[in-house]
Order: sequence, then C-alpha cells, then structure tokens
Amino acid sequence: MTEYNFETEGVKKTITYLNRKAPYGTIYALEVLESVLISAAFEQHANIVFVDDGVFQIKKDQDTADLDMKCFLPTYGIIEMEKEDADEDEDMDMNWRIIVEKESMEARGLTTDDFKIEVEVLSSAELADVLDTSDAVIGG
Amino acid sequence: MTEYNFETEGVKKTITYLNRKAPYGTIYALEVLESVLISAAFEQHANIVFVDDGVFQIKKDQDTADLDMKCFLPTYGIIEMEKEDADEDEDMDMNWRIIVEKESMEARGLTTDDFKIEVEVLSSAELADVLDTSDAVIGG
Amino acid sequence: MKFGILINEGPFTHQASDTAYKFVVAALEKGHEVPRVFFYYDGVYNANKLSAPQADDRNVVKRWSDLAADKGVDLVVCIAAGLRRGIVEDNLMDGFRISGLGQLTEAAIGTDRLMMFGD
Amino acid sequence: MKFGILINEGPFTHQASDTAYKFVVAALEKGHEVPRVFFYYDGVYNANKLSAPQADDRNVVKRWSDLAADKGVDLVVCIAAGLRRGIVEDNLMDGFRISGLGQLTEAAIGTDRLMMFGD
Amino acid sequence: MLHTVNKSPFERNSLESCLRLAKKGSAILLLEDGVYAAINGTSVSDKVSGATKDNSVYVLGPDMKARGLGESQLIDGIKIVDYAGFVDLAADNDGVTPWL
Amino acid sequence: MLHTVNKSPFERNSLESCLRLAKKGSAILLLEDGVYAAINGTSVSDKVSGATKDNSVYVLGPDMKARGLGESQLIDGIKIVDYAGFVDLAADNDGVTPWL
Repeated sequence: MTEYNFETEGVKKTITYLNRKAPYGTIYALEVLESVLISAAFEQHANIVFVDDGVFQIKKDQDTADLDMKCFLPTYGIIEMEKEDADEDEDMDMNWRIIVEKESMEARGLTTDDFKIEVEVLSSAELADVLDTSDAVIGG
Repeated sequence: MTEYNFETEGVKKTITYLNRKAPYGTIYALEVLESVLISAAFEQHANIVFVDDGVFQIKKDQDTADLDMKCFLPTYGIIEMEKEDADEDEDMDMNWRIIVEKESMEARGLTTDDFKIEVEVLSSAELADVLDTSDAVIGG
Repeated sequence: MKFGILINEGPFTHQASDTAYKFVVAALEKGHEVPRVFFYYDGVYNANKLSAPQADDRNVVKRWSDLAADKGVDLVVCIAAGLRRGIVEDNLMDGFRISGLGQLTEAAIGTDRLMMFGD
Repeated sequence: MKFGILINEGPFTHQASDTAYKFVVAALEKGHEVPRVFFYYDGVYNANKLSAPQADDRNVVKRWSDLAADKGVDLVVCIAAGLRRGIVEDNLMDGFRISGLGQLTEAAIGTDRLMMFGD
Repeated sequence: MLHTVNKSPFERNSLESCLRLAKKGSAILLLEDGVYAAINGTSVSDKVSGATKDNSVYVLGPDMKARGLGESQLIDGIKIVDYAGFVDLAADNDGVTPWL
Repeated sequence: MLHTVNKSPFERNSLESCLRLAKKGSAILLLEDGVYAAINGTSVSDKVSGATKDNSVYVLGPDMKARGLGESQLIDGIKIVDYAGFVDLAADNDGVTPWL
C-alpha cells in the first residue's frame, strides 16, 4: 500500500460533473452529488452539468417515501447555496456553474419551471465549449 | 434460513432465455449461458433467443486473448450439441430452439453466415408468438 | 399463486432489489406464496453481511434477511456468481444460503410466475 | 505525464475494471505516472479479497493488488461507497486502502488527466 | 403476457424492443426509470400513445411520485398501479417478460 | 479533447450525446461495446461515417478482436489503436470526456 501525496496547493482547475442518468433507478445521481459537495472544500472551479436523463435529477416534487429511499433534492439545494456563496464572496476564486442542456430538457418535455434549482440553460454548441475547456470530467 | 423443496417431477415447461446484451462489455452473456447449460439436466423445453445486441454474442471469430477474458463461443457449441441430442433422442421430450430475430440481425449488418452456430431466424411477429407462449422468461 | 423471484443487481446501485422487495411484500400481503428468491449476477451482493448503509437510508441486506426470518422465504445465492464476486460463507448474511444454478431452474419450473428484476 | 484513474464498476460484471487495468499497464510501460486509482460506486467491489474467480479466468482483484505492490500505485476505495456495499477493512485486499472522496478531488486536481471507467 | 420495462426510453432501447416484440393485446408495465415513457409532451410520447391502442399500458405510481411526476402529466389511456396492482398484473396475465 | 464512448450505439444514447456535444475537431475513441459503432453496413454506420468528417475517430483494436470484428469491416476514416495508442490519445489531447 502506497499512499501518494498530491501537491494541490495553489492549483486551480475546472472540474465538470457530467450527470446523464435519471435519479433512483440507479444511484449515480446521489453518489456524484456526494463528490461535488466534497470538492467545494478544495475551492476549484466546477461545472455541474445535467444532460440526457440527468435533467430529471433536478425535477421538482420528488417524493420517495413509498420507495423507502433517500430523496436527493434537498442536497441540490446545498449545491445551489455553495454556488451562491462562491459568487458573493469576492475573496474566493471559485466559479461554479449549474448547467442544463436545452436539447435534453426539451426532448423530455421540461422547462426551467420544472426544476427545483436555478440553472443556466445552454445549447448543445455552448455546452460543447464548456466541456472542451474542462480540465477533468467526472461522469455520474 | 428456509430451504424450500419444489415439486418439479413430471412438470414440463417452456423457458425462454432472452439475450439482449453484447458480449464482454458486460458479463450477462456468459452467466446466462451457465444457467442455460444447467437447465438441460431438468429436461425442459427451452428457447434460446438472441435479440438486440444479443445477436453479437454468437458472432464468429471472437478472440479475447488481448483482454485476458474467457471466450464464450465454445460454450455456444455445447448448447448447439445439447439441442441436437434432444432433437435426435426420441425418448426425450425436450424441445430446444435457438432463435435470432431478423430485425435485430439486419440492423447490425449481420447475416446467418456471421454466426458460429446454426440458428432459426424469425421475424419480430413470429418471435412475439414464441415469447407469448413461454412459461418463464429469463433475461440476460 | 406461487411467485419465483430472480434478482440480478446488487443493492443501492440499481433499484432492482428495492422493486423486488416491494413486490414480494405486496404478494405475501395478498396471500400469494413466494417460496424462493434467487440472487444471480451482481444480485449476490444483496447477501453481503458487511453492508452498513447510512442511518437515514434503507438497509437492503437486513430487510431481505428479516423477510426470510419472518416469512420463511428461501433466499438462494448462486455459488458460481458469488465465488467470482467474493460472496461466500464468510460474509453471508443470516437467512441466505449458497447453492447452485439448478435452484433457479427449479424456481422457474416449480412456480406459477418467474419475476426477474435487474439491469 | 500523471494519470489519475476513476473506476465506477465492480469486477466481471462490467468491462470497466479490465479496460482501466490495461490502460494503466500501458501508461506505466510508456513511462507515465499513475499515482492513484480511485474506486467509487460499485468500483469498490474490486477490492473484495474474498473474490475467487474460476481457474481459467483472470483474477481482477489480485491483479490490482499486484500492481500496487510492484509499481507503487495508490489504490483508494471510497469509504462512503464501500460502507453501504460492505467493502470494509475486514474484507479489503492487500494493497488497497480506504479513504474519503476528497482523495478523488485531489486526483482530479493533482494529475494531468483524469480517466474514468464505468457504466 | 405481462411485459415489464424498467429503463428510460431516452437512454436505452428496452421500450422499443418491448413494443416490437409484445403481441397485440399484451399488458405493459412501466416501472423504475421506465416511468418516464408514460408522460406527455416528450419526444417519445407519440409512440407510447400509439401503443395504448394495441396494448394495456400501466405505470407504477410509487416510481412516478419518486421522480416528481404527477397523474396530470400521464398520456391518455395509461393506468397507474401500486405494488399490489403490479402483483395483480403478474398474477392475472399468464406470464411475465422482462425488458431490462 | 478526447471523448470516450464505451456503449453500443444500438442499446444506448451515449454515442449520440457524444456526437452532439463534442466540439468539431475533437478525437473520439470507441471502446468496449462502443466498437460496434465502427463497423460498416449497420443502421448507425451513416451517422458515424458523417462524424469522421468533423472529428478524428478511433476504435480500440483488442475490443474489436474480442467481438469478432475485423479491420475490413471498418468504416472508412476510422483508425485502430491498441492500449498504448489509447494512452497516447489521452496524453496528446488536453482532456478526456467519458460518455459511459
């Protein structure tokens, strides 16, 4: 067992979290959220992107009581708050974006009114630029 | 722990194995094969059906040496032999069919020449009848 | 009526085990029999007694185990699938037993309906 | 160049762990560094020391363990993902260690490329 | 025959294969991520609506609720069942084909 | 940017999403079950062939061989790489986006 020590002090990267799976059918939505939350402590730039069925993750009115499963929606609220904190704190060099792809949203009959949190809606072409300039992409 | 004992003596059913996944990307093709082989001992009727990407399971010329993975193709040969044994043995009331759906095969640019084993090619409508008259369907 | 159950995915990652559990409970409540649940593929992970979910989450492994104790459902883990994935007697939860694939064929033959849950 | 590796699926059921292993071996052969492999989601099952595949199959768990011993690759199992799935110190293969999700963020920040393998 | 579909119609081909291979008059139950096929105004709604002409289509209520989908968004002709209703469907039809 | 696709284009939407969201001029590597997208004469061949105009498309040789696919079946313009070539692609492009 070799424990590696990374030099991360002073390094600033852009990490994109690419959420493409529907919630509850699989755990990816929940576990990727856990990793987004942890990353806040590292003060990196982050794009939290919802594409394909990932857009269903932030649908309003989720109620998992009948499934005995934990509902993720409140956790997205925490992410929204982290983003607001970063936006307002001028001493913090941390830019978070919460992005929904327009094409994915529309194919699923959704509008921004259907979402629990505030999002930036980008076209495929605009999102392609965001992905292209990411340093690391973590899929869910 | 409760061990249940089924009365299976004299019961004759038709079990359909519905293979819809490509080989090697996931293990389903291999493990469903293991269950088909075991079932031969129970002398039941069986339909071994290849639909969607399942048709790739019996593609000729598979060579997994570079992946260090076990190649399934020889096992399909065993199933073909089990079927022939059942067909030839007049005392054995066991009818096995190995079926490929025509639509799935054609969409993937395949013909029966591409397959390692002899198959019956059925149209979607004909296969729908086979599924409809199965007593149990086990997917892979 | 007798239902046989086949579960092909592990706990938490896929909903399969959750849906199967809800189905079994509803079937038993209606007076049906569920003589056997067979765990195959990654489904064998449902029998891992070391699983310790967070306090506010459901305990999938314990829930199956309790069902075996309370309702006498026969929980069978496939030996071949379990060996390669490391689900063996050492870490097997109470109420589960390890056996061969023939137990799945038996369940397919000996029940009125075989229900499959997986990915 | 430094590569960080993220593996999201368990052994055998998905090819992800196989592809990742082949990638890591090829990268090391070319003189690149692979300081850390992080096991997340069902990827934690790659660390189950009870896994005993058939003699004619590859031993995925042992292969990772040997790579840690031979090449000093840091194999980290996510503690939260491991707890819910029952991969804990009791059944952890040699060469793996259990730690928090921050170790994944570190690998994303501290390497030149993060490679993800999964379903 | 009861056909069960647990995959999103936007992500996988399970629903499509089910519709192609389910005999006319079959029952189809949409569950887990399959419930997204039951809602109006999506890129697959027309196809699913067409299927309600030939088959009895059901959707699992608890899975809709978990995903924030309401009865008002349902395609006409699709009926909601709970787990007890799922059991009834499995019992009343003479077999079950899973499209996973 | 290197985009990796490991899913069959007949089963899932991964390739489609990759093609929609990869910037022109990107590299795309088809691996695992994704290699089925690289072959001629299928229902998706035209789409993939079109993608070779805007992007550099590669396929992982060991995964083709395992699945019984030969070089002669490849769509024009797609190049075969081995694991060492995969490493080079990851190193030579300035990032990796996985479409799993």
